[in-house]
Amino acid sequence: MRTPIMTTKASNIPFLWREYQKEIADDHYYYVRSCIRQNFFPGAEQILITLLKKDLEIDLCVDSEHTTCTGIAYHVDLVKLETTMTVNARQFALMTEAGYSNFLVSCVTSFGLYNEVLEIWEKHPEIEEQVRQYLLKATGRTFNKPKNLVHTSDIIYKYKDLLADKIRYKLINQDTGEPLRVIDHIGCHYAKIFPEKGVGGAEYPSVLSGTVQAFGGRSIDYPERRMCCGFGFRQYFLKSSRGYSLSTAYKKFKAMEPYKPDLIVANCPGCNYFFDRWQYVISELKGETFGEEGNGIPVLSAEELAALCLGYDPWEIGLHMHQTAVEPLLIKMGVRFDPDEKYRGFSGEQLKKPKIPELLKAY
Amino acid sequence: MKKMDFDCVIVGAGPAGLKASSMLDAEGFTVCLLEKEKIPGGKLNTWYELFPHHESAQAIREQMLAATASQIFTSVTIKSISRTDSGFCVRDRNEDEYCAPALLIATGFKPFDACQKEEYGYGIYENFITSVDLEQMFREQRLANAAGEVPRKIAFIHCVGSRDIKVGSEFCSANCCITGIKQAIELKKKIPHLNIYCLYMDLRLGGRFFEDCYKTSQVKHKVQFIRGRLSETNENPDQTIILRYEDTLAGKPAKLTVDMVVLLVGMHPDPSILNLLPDIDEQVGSDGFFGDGMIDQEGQSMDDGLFFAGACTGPKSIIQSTDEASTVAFRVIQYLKEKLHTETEDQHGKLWIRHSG
Amino acid sequence: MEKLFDRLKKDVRFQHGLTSCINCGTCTAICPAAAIYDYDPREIADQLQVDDETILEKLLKGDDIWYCGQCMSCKTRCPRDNAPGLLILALRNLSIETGYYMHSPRGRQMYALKKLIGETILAKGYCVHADGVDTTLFPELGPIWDWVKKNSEEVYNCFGNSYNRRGSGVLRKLSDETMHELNEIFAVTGTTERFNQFEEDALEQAEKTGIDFDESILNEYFRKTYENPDYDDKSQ
Amino acid sequence: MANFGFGIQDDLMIDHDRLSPAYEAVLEEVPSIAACISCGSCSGTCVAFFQSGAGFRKLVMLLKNGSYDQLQQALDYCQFCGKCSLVCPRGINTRRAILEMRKQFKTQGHDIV
Repeated sequence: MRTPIMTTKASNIPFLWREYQKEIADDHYYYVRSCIRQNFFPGAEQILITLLKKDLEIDLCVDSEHTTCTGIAYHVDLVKLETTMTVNARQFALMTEAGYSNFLVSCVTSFGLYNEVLEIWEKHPEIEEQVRQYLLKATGRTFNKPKNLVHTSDIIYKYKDLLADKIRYKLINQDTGEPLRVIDHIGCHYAKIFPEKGVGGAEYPSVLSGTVQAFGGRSIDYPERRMCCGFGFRQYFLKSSRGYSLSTAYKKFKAMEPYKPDLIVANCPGCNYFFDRWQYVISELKGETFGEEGNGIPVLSAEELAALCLGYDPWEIGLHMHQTAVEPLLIKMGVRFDPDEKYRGFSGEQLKKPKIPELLKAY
Repeated sequence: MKKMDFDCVIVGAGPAGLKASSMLDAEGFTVCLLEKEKIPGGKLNTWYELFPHHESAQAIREQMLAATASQIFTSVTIKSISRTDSGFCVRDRNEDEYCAPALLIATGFKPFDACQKEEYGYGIYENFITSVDLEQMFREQRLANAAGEVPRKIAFIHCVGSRDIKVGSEFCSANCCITGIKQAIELKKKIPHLNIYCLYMDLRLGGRFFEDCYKTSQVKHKVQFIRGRLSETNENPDQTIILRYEDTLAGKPAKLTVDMVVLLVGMHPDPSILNLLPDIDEQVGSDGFFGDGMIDQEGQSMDDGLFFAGACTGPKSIIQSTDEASTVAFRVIQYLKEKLHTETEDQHGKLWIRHSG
Repeated sequence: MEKLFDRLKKDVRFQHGLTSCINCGTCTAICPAAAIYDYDPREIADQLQVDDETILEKLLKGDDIWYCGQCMSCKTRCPRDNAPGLLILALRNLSIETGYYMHSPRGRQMYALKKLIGETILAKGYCVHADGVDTTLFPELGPIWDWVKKNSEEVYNCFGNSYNRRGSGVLRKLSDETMHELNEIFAVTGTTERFNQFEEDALEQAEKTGIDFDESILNEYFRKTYENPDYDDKSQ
Repeated sequence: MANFGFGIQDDLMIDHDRLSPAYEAVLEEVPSIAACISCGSCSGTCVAFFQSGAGFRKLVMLLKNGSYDQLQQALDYCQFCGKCSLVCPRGINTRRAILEMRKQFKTQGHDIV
């Protein structure tokens, strides 16, 4: 009683979350890499820098001394919360020292974790103070909190129309003229923890579907859309429970199969990895493939998608490191590529081709 | 632009407003009802049959309208409400003024807009309707899914927009459980082979005869009750809907595929009148409904001419609304008597004489 | 000794994770773990609503808390703003602190995770590094990974030319100062001590069950806990 | 087929689309079981609960969900003392229902789905 309705929580909730837009700074970002992405999709990691610096002319600080955010270790309970917070504080310190206040994160687990840490500090200033003490003691550094925390898929979403004007290949099937059917998968920690940190909230985030549509594709809704890719942190890392990861992803593949997707786009490095690799495992275990003619469904990250549409060479983006071949997609989109260049090394040497899986097609 | 004077202005010609007006009429007061819709009757116009006895909503509406002699103004959009020396002046869009010493707010509730519960799919997938939509289907005698077919399997979802911090309403709407059961029985009567499921957290059937309704729906109509709150839905390629919930009795996640989903939408406060009222801070609870929901101890209520009745003071059934309206009408009568009359005594006892002028 | 519940209540993740549970099951409905294991996040939240030391101790010693996959889908759905996923983090933390994690075969897998991820962080500064993962441990990495591993210099240097060297490309080597700072943070905030605890507890367990144990990552005890936590369960 | 050391696991999700013929059959004979509100009065009073782990309300649930294995195990412990009948607030003829459940599994065999 005595509290007018205007101050209840109702007023903080956007009427339709899917129309919600978050704050994404225009320029001047400090960039932190993803552990998983740089191992398995290093091309995506690197091409983002080119995209931002060259195509969007954004000022980006690429620091060589930041570390992991400890996200995986945190979610498998290896490191204590205090450790995670202090390591994150160190990243913020590096950002501060470099003169930046906008923090650009490549990994969705990191993105969720930074948001969580900032939320804890917001609610408990005494914890923030304690972390400042830890950091000072361990490294002698101090930090400012970032003004704007953004995921790489956010920034591509923000400039999707600008990029769409420049793209060379649209998400359109060159043979039929039809838009490509695209499954978007949002990493769980992008908006499920904090809906207000994601474009479009937690239920219908538009960060990928909006970009896909801007590039000419058709975004597909399917059952199990919001289901986790199945990473499960410790569930995946331990072989004994890896069936959890595989089974969860399998459910998603079975649910999307009737919609005949041409492409899966994910914004989280882990999800990209799992959708790519589990298709191989399922083909070996069950003799099942989900694309046409023994192909899998190609899996791209937002960075890879943008770069591919802009006309960057698929191998420069590192698409040859996918286990599920991207060639069917390249052909549909009419992307010009040289199959002979696929396995060329840094020195220019033609490397011996990788082994071909039993069933899943390779090129 | 004209100015009209009454003893009491009632905002809202729904069950509560109509009931109060008929009581004030009977006492000889002049009353006007201001209704924003084209016709009076309020939410009665949106119902087909009422719980728990399946009475015709239209018949009840006719009776209530027949019982009042008050002047009813329809299609009124209120622009402002001001407190004056002699009471209140309500001004509408046409600059007409309705003035009276007493103002009774009976604006009712607003059904929760189910679009806001995005994970449920209303407004996104076609085979979703709300309990309000279903009543309309009953009235129009058109029971069909999006493809125009008679449904074979329907699920009722309880607590949509109720007891849910995610949409800013933590209260129980109190009437959705029984609404769902009433509608399930009606559906089953009209489509005998229909399979009906109710997904509930706990059933809140506090009203008289509600439990009878519940048991009848179970035993006679074979409505299946599944304990578990809907978590999310997805659409299959054939436009059927997959429901995801936990069977909380079994302690396991569960799924169910249906042709059609009925969302039992909660009763939310209607904030449209709120900004117009003087001194609102004193009158609104944290749930957005008017009043404080406390027991009005005798002699404690400090009536100042502004009264509230019906579902605008919290979720209520029609009976509860009209009961409250009667009580409040009695208070309005007392207030008006004190304000407008002088007490005198003759050989028969006390008498109230109206001031002249 | 301080009550377990009082210790749990100090964890900010417990404070943020539980207001009050109405047992609606929206969390379990979409929990990937509940669909695969005999696991129910609703029950975890419900059990923590009562301040019961016995129940809590059972949770800390049991298998249930180790099934969660930390997707946090439960947080999105809860109509009371609880987050069972956060409660799990608080419970696992307390289970480790009290040593109760060693009662559960799944809890005992912490050692394998320390070997796989913890040591990678302290050696490389990342949670995962190509040098530490191969298709023996992770067969799903597939033939493409064998190819990457075989040609790692040639492959990774295409992306920033600083593979295992100083620079700003992918998989760059971090400076000694950075690694020193990271180690200091781990020491100051208590994770180094926790890592040592994992080693000591594992050694004790290995001795108890007569399994070979040494410093190397692929020792027999590691392999067993990594591949099947129930290796010593006769009923299996 | 390859061996990865792990595989695709069964989904433990309850599928309420799957019919339970045994439930339909019992319901036919004892219509009052539809009135069960899972209040648990029966379980509270059940003399066999600590052996079977299931009171009458759970038997109904297992029957409805088609968890027949678990149901049969629990049914074996019933001593037909009839206490559940006495306490049921909805007046369900629980003994009849349990007898009928047992009969269903004898006549229909174990693997009805």
